[in-house]
Amino acid sequence: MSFLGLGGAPTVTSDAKIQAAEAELDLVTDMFNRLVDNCHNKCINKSNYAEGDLSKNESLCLDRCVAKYFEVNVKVGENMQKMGQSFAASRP
Amino acid sequence: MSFLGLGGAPTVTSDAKIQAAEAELDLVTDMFNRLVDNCHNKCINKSNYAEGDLSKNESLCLDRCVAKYFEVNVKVGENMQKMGQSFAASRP
Amino acid sequence: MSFLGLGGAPTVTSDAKIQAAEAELDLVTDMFNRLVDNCHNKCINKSNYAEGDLSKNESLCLDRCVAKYFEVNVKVGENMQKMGQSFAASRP
Amino acid sequence: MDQLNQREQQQFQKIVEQKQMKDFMRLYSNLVERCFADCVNDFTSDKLTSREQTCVLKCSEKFLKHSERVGQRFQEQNAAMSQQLNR
Amino acid sequence: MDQLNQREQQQFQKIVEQKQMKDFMRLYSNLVERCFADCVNDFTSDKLTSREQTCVLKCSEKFLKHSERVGQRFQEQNAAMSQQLNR
Amino acid sequence: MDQLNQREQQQFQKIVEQKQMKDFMRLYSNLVERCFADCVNDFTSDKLTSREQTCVLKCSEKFLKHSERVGQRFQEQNAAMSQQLNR
Repeated sequence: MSFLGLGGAPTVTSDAKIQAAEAELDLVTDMFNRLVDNCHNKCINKSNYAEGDLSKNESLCLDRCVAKYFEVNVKVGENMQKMGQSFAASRP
Repeated sequence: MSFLGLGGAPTVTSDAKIQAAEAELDLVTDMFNRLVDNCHNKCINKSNYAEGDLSKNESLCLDRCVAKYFEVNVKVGENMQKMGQSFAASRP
Repeated sequence: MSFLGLGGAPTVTSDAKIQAAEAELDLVTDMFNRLVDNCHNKCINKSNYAEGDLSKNESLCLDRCVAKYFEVNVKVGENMQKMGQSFAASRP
Repeated sequence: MDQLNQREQQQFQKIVEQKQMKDFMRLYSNLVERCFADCVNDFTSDKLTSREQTCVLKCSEKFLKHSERVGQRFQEQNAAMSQQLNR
Repeated sequence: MDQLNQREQQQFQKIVEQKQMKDFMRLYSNLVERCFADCVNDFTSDKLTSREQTCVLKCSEKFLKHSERVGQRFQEQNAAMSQQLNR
Repeated sequence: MDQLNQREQQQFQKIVEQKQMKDFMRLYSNLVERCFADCVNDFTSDKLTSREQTCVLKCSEKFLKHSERVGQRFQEQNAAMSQQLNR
């Protein structure tokens, strides 16, 4: 993703390039893990483990849940850019 | 634990052996931390901190909670082996 | 913070000093992240995102929440020193 | 990723493999924790009841299928997003 | 921190910058997770409703202001505590 | 673990010590978080009430004893499991 600076100027060292690629991988993995947790909370009936299979409703809910999570991700990103990063300076 | 490949072929490098040992340590530590949290949720009455000591009931509950957590751990491991690791391929 | 051994004997190596500084930074960052989460839970009305601004009550609550979190931090530290670190030995 | 040369890609590949191992361990630990939390509530004995055992089996089966499905959708969305970003 | 010599401080500065990047990513991911959890509850469609969209905007705006205010208070308290520890 | 030679064990020992430090910090931070969440609910003042103070003391005492007991049982179960795996 371009905002991580991957694929930038050719003078970037190997270490920096690998670190950026690692950061990107961590970001994607973290998002996936949160997605699994959050869509489980929204879609899977926890009090009902009578079946090991996903029900039709659960499957449909999961598909939409992932799509909506991505949409929220984009919305939040846009909003953060609009608001500027003034808060970043205030962090320890 | 054998499934981490520790104690494998003698050609394994030092770094790999130490990394495997570290991974095993992380796994055990992570399990312990989750155990502390989960058994606290199941056994400790949070609305009642009148006493700093564990009550008889709480102590007994904790002992059984740890035993049951290990049993779930084994059950889940067996089940995952049965189901195969098809899901592993689908992860990012 | 002195309990991390930072600023100790002059024989300490560069690596150890940097590691200690890193550990201290991690500790502060971790505390900040927990503070953000916990004070959000205590002070922000989640069912009401009609407004993007913090209300007067929320702002006041946040200020006190941070102060009280620090006070709990100190109290717990004192208490742990009193109780000794006997538990440390029992951890895996 | 295509900006890494061959040697860098090899190095990165090693990092990826280490992370996959950790990821798998994390999935496993999450599974144990979730199914324990959802299925085990009887502490009058230190053995799982047969009802709890069944619940744990179904719970872990369902969670793996859940995780698999979310993974498929995730990759589709991610691919679509990457395409948009690159052009 | 003042015990580090110049070369050590440079090394440490690099670590700090890496961590700030990770911190920022963490804030971002937390924001997405929190606003998704609090605002999105309708799964009869795969698009956000206009109500959900508004909620997500307000939620993220509020969270950033929240995080900013907690950060200010945190630094004040931290500075006060450091002073007490050092004398 | 016994498969590591002496030099490797020394290296590993250093890693273990670093992790123990982090572990201790994690325990401490968890303790603060938990007792804050369970005991502090009055935000009409910026000082802990005497009732909250007592609750925090008991809560942290209880949590340490809890953590200690779980640690003992954990080691017993872990030892039993290791024996089964090795034979």
